[in-house]
Amino acid sequence: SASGEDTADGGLTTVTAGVIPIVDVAPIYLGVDQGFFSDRGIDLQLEAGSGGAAIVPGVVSGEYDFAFSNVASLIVAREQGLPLTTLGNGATSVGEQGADFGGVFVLEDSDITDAAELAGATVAINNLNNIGDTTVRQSVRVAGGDPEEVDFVELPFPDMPAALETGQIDAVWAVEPFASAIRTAGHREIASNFVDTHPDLSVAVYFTSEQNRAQDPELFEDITAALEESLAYAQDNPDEVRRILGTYTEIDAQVIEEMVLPRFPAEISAESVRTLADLMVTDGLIETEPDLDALLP
Amino acid sequence: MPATDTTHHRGVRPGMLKVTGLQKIYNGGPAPVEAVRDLTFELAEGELVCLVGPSGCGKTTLLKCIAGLMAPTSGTVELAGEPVLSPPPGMAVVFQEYGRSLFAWMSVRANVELPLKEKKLPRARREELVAESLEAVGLTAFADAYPWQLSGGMQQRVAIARAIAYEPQVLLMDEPFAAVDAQTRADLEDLVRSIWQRLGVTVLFVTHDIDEAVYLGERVLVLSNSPTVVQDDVTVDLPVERDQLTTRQDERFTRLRAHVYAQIQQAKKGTAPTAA
Amino acid sequence: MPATDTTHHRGVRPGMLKVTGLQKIYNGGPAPVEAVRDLTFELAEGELVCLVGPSGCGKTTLLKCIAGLMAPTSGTVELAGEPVLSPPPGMAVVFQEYGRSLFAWMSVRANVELPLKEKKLPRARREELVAESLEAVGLTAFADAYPWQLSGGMQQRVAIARAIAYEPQVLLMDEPFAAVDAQTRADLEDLVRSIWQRLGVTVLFVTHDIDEAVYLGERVLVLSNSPTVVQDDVTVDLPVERDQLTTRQDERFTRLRAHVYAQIQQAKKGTAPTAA
Amino acid sequence: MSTAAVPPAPAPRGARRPGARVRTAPNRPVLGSAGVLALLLLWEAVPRLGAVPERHFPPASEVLATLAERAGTTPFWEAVGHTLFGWALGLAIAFAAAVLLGFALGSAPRVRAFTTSTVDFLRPIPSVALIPLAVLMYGTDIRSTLLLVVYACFWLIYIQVLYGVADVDPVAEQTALSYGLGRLARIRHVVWPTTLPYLMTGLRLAASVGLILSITAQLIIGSPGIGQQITAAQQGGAVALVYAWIVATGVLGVVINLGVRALEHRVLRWHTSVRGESAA
Amino acid sequence: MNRPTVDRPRAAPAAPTEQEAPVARPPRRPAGAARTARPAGALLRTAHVLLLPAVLVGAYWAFTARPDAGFYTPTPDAIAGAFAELWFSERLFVDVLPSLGRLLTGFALAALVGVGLGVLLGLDARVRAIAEPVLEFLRAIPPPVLVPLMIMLAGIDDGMKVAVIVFGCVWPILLNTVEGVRAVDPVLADTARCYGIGGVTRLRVLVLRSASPQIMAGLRLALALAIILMVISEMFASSSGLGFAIVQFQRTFAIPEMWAGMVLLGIIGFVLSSLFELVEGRVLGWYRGLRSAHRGE
Ligand SMILES: Nc1ncnc2c1ncn2[C@@H]1O[C@H](COP(=O)(O)OP(=O)(O)OP(=O)(O)O)[C@@H](O)[C@H]1O
Ligand SMILES: Nc1ncnc2c1ncn2[C@@H]1O[C@H](COP(=O)(O)OP(=O)(O)OP(=O)(O)O)[C@@H](O)[C@H]1O
Ligand SMILES: [Mg+2]
Ligand SMILES: [Mg+2]
Repeated sequence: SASGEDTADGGLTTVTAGVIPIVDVAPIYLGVDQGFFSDRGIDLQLEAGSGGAAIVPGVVSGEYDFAFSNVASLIVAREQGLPLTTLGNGATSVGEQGADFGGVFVLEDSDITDAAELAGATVAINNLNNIGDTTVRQSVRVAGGDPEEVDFVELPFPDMPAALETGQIDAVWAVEPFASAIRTAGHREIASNFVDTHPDLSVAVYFTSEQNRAQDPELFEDITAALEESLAYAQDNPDEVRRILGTYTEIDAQVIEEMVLPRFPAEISAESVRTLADLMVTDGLIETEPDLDALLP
Repeated sequence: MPATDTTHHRGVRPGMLKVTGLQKIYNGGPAPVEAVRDLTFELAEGELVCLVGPSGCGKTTLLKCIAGLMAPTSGTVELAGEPVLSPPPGMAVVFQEYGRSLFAWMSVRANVELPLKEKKLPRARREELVAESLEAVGLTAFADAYPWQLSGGMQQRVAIARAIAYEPQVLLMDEPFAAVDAQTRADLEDLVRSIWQRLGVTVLFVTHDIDEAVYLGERVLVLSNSPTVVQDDVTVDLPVERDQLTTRQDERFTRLRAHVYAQIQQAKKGTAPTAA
Repeated sequence: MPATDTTHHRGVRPGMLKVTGLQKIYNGGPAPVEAVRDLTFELAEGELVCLVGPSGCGKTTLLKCIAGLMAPTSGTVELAGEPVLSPPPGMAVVFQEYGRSLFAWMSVRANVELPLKEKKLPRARREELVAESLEAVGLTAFADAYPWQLSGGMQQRVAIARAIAYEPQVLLMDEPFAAVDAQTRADLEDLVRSIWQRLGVTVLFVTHDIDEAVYLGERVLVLSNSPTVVQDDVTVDLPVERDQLTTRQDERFTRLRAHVYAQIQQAKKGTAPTAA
Repeated sequence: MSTAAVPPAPAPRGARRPGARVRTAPNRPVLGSAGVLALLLLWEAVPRLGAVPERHFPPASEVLATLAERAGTTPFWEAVGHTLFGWALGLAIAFAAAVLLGFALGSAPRVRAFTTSTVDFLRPIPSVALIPLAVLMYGTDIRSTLLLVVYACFWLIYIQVLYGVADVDPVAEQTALSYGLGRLARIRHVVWPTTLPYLMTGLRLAASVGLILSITAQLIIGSPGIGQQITAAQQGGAVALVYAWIVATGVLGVVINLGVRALEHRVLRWHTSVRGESAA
Repeated sequence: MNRPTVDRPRAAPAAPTEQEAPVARPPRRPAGAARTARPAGALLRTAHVLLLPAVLVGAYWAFTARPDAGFYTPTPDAIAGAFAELWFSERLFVDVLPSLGRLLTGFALAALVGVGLGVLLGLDARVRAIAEPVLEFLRAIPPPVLVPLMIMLAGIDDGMKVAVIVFGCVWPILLNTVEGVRAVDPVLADTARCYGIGGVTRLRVLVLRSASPQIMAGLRLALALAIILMVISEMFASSSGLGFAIVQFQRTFAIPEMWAGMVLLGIIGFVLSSLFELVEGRVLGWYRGLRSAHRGE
C-alpha cells in the first residue's frame, strides 16, 4: 500500500480511506475528530467519492488503504474473485419496524398499503442488484407477495422524492436523510426492508484487500481498533454524530435533528451477512455463496 | 454631362436606372476606404451601356449597389422609379468572381435552372430556356458536369448562360468575358447584342476591353480613378446593326476607341477633368 | 513545325522545358474526359512563349502538368533535363483562379513575402523585393490590406507581384491580366518583358488576347480544340525591343496577329490541320 | 502606374439613407444579457407556476441567493480552482495531442486510412466507463481526472481538425506547392489557417466537455472540486445548493466561451464568418 | 501513374460544332488501372480496417499475459468469451436493440434540432447574440445533473433517456452548423439574392449545402457522443439497456463482461461511423470531387 508507508510529521502513518459522504460514515469522521486514529499513530485522510465505481478499484490498486462499502457489493466482489476482506462494521439496521434509517415509501394517497402490493409496482432503488432490491424483495416475500413481480428502476437517492411526487414511480426505497425528507413531506412508509431481512442487519462495512492487510497486519489491527472505538463512541453519543454530520454533509440542520440514525455496533453480524448472501443467491444476484469466512475474518 | 444627352439616339425612352450621388465607403478594414465618391448617371429603358475604368476604381462596388446587394454610404439607386434597397426582381447579375458564383454542388444544368425554378416557370419552359442558353454559350455537352469539372472560361460561360436564361429586364455584367478566348468572346458579344435587341433588356456591362465597350454599347461610361466619379459619358454613334468585321473597321469605331482609350489613360493618371 | 525552328532568333539556347506526348484524362467524373491528347513542344532557356487556344482546350491542364501539380496520364514533362514529378524549385505559377490562390488570412505583403521566406532570403532582401514588386504592379498603398479587401484586378496583380518577387527561373502565367484594365494591362505586359529580359527567365504565358500573345512572345503556340494537340507554332519575328505604340503598328505585327487569329478560328471549328 | 493611395478616410458623411439596410454589428453584451435574463425569468416562472414542484426545482432567485452566499466563502473558490485546474491542464494536453496528430494524419491520408477503424471504435467508449481503470492506474489524484478529460476532449478536437484539414482549398494548396513551400510551411501557412475555424469549434466543444468531465470525475472519484461539492449537496438533499453549483458551472462555461470567442475574433479576422460581422 | 492511352473519339466539344452534335460524353470507360486494381483494393481496404486493431489487440494480449496484469484487465480471450456469451443471446433483444432505438432517435432529434437552431443562429447575428450566452450556459452543464429535472419533465421512460441523448449530443451539430452557416461564401450568397432565391430554397440549395462539410463534422462527433450518452442516460431510472448492463457489470465486478460491453459499444460506433461515411460520401460528393479535381484525379 503506497501511502501506508508514508509517515507524516510526528511519526504518524498516513492512511487513506475512501468513503461516501453519507450518514453511515459519521463514526469514522468522529473517530478522526476525536483523535482515535492519531492516538494509534495513524493520520487518516478521508476521500469522499460518490460510489463504488472508484472505491473498489481504489482499494485493489492500493490507492486507498481501506474503504467503506455496503455489504452486498462486497459479497458480489468476493464472488467474482476479488480478494476483499472486512475491517470493521459500518452501520447496522436499527431493527425496529417503521423506525429504521431506511424504508420503502409511497405517496400518502397511494393504493399500496403493504409490501405485498409492491408486486406489479415500479420501485426506485439506488443500485440494482444490490442490497436495496434484495432486501425489498425480502419485504415483499415476508408480506406474502411475489418478489419477482416488482419492477425496480435505478434512481439516485437525491432524485427519488421528486420522481415519487411527480408520479413517475409508485414507490421508493430511501435511506436517511432522504427518508426523513419523505416522511416530513407526508408520505407513507410501508416496509422496513432491512428489518424484514434481519433485525441486526449489517448494512455497510469497512473493508480492505487481502494484499493490503498482508503487507502491514499491525497497521490494520490498529485501524480496526480505532474503528471499533469510533463506532462505540458514535453509538453512545448520538448528539456528537449529529454534530459531525453538519461538518461533512450539506444536510439541512433541521433534518439532522430529526432523522433516524443507524446503529453503530462494533461487531459485524455474521449471521445477517449470511442471510443476505443467501437471499442474493435466491434472487440470482450471485450464483454461489462466496467464502464468507474469508470476507469476515 | 447630363445623362439625358444619350436618349436621343433611339428616340426618347423612359429612364430605367438612375444613380444619384452614389458614395460608398468600406469600413471593414483598419481605415475606411472610399471606393466610390460621387456617381450620378442614368440608363434609359432598353439601353446597353458599357462601363470602363481603371482597375480598382469601384465598378464592382457600383454594380453591387445597383443590384441592391450593398447599401451605399450615401446617394441613391432607383430602378424604374423605385429606390433599390434589396435585390429587385427581374435583375440578373454576372459576377466578376464567376467561379465562386456557381453552386459547386449542382450540375451545370441545375445551376442554370435554379433561378428559373424560383421564377416558377413551368418545367417544359425551363428546360427549353436551359437548353437554349447552354447552346448559346456552347456548353450543351457539359450540362451534366459539375462546375469544378470545367475550365475557367467554361465556368464563366455557365454564369452567362444562367443570366441569359433568366430573361431579366435588367442585366448587370461584371467583366463577363474575361476568361474566354478571342473567338468565343466575339461570339458572346454578338450574343449579348442579339439578346438585348430581342428582349429589350437594359444592360450595364463592365469591361476592360475598350474595343468591346465601343463595339457593344450605345454609350460608354468612363469612371475615373478613385476617388471615383464619372469622368466621361461617350455616346457611341455606330449603327444598331453591328458586325465583328465591318463595325470594327468603321472609322468612327476607331475614333471612339481612341477617345475612350485616352480617357482611361487620363483616368489612371490622377484626378480627372470633369469632362474630356 | 518542330520547336527547334525557333532557336535561330536569339542564337542557339539550351532546352529548358520539354513536353513530350503529353496526354491527360480526367477520371473524376462519371465519364473520363480527355482534356489533352498529345502535346509535344520545347522551350529554350530564357524563351518567352505565349500559349493561346480555345476556351477549355486544356491550357490550364497543361500548365499544371508542367508545374508538377498534376500527373499526366501519359507523356512526360522535362525541366532542364530532369523529369518533372513534383513542383520543381525555382518555378513560379500565376494561377487562373487568382482569387483563390491568394491566402485570405495574410495581408498583401505577407502573401508576396511568404515564398521568399521559404527561399530563406534575408529579411532586408525580402523587403526590398516585396516593395519593388508591389510598386511594379501599383499596389504599394495596399500592402497591408487583405486580399478580400481588393478588387478583382488588384487581387490578380498581387498574384503577379508574388510571382515576380520570387525571381523564378521558369514562370508560368495562366491568363494573368484577364481582370485588369487596358492601360494597366499594357503596363504589365511591358513589366513582364522587362523582367524577362533582365532576369533571363523562361516564360510560358497563357492568354486569350491575341495582340498580347504576339506583342509579348518570341513564339506563339496555338492549341487546337479538344482533342488537344499543338496546332501551330508561330515564331514572332518582331524586334526584341518592343513598344506599345510602335510595335503594335508594325506591319509584321498585324500580319502575325491575323495569322494567329485565323489559326484560333480554325482551332475552334474542329479538327485542325497539323500545320497552318 | 500608381493607383490612387487609400483615400484619407473621410468620415462617413451625413445620415444614412432612410430605409437602407443598416447592418450595424449587434450590441452583443446587451443582447446576451437579455437572453440570460429571459432564461432566468423562465426559470423563475416554471417552479413558481407549479409546472414542477418548487421543492425539487427551486426558482432562480432562490438558487442565485444560495450561490451568492456560497460565492463569498473560500471553499467555493477552492472547489472552482480545483475544477478549473484539472480542466485547463486536461484541455491543454488534449488540444496539443489532437492538433499534432490531427495535422500529421490529416495530411497523410494513406496512414490515416489505417487508423480510422480504431478511432471510430474508441470514440464511443464513454470516459465515465474508464473510471475504474483510471483509478487503478493513477489512483484518485489529478491524473485520473486528466485521463478522463483528455480522453473525452481529444476526439472532439481531433475529428474537427481532420475535417478542417480536408477543407483546404486546392488552389491555395497548389499555390503553396508550386512556390516550393515545404510540408511544414504548408501546414503552418495554408492548412493551419484553413483548419482554424474548425479547430475553434472543436476547442469550444472540448472546453465545455472538459469542464463536464472534470466535474464528473470529481463527482465519482471524489477528488476535490465542484463535482465533489455537488455530490455532497446531493447526498445531503440540499437541492438549491445543487442548482447553485450547476449555475456556477454554467457561468464558467459562459466565461470560457467569451474567452474563446475573443481569441477567435483575433485569429479569424480574415475569415468570412468574422469579417462579415464587422464589415460595412 | 501511367495509364494506357485511351483511343476513342472525344465527344465533348467546348462549343457545339456543326459536325459534332452535342453528344453526351462517351459512356465507355478507359480500360485503365482503376478497374483492374479491384482485388488489391479490397485487400488494402481490409488491411485499413483490421491491421491496427490487430496490432493493438496483440499488444494488449501481451500486456495481460504478464503476471501482474490485474483483475480489471482480463485477457482478450476472456473478453471474447464473455462477448459471445452475452451478446449472442436474448440480451441482444432485451438490452441492445432498445438502446440502439433510443440512440438513433436521440441522434436524429439532435440532428434536427442542431441543424435547425444552428441555421437560425447562423443566419442572424442578433439572434445569435441573444442566444449564445444561454446556450453556452446550458452546454457547460453535465447532462447527469440535469437528470432529475428531466425526470420531472419527461418521465423515467424512454422520453427522458432520449432527452439526455439529445441534450448532450446536440452541441457539436449546433456549433458546427452555426459556424458553417456563417461562413457561406458571400459571392454565392449574393448570387442567390439577386436571382431571387430566398426562403426555403435558399436554405436548401445554398445555406445547408455550403455548410454541409462542417455540419457533417458535427454529426460525426455527435454520433459517437450519442453512444456515450446512451450509456449515461441508462445510468438513471433504468432496468435494462446496453449502458445499464455495462454499469451493472462494472458494479458487480463482472469485468470481462464489462469489457465485452465496451467492445460492443466500439463495434456499434465503428458500424455507425461506416454507415455515416457512406451517407457523407453521397452528401459531400461534390465537395470531395472539387478537391480531388484540382489534383487531376
Ligand atoms: N470589402 C472591402 N473592404 C475594403 N475595401 C474594399 C472592399 N472591397 C473593395 N474595396 C476597395 O474598393 C475599391 C473598388 O473596388 P471594386 O472591386 O469596386 O473595383 P473594380 O472597379 O471592380 O476593380 P476591378 O476592375 O479590378 O475589378 C478598391 O480600391 C478596393 O480596394
Ligand atoms: N477536374 C476535372 N474533371 C473533369 N474534366 C475536367 C476537369 N478539369 C478540367 N476538365 C476538362 O478539361 C478540359 C480542359 O480544361 P482546362 O482548364 O485545362 O482548359 P483551359 O484551356 O485552361 O480553358 P480556359 O481557357 O477556359 O481556362 C475542359 O474540357 C474541362 O472540362
Ligand atoms: Mg471588379
Ligand atoms: Mg484555364
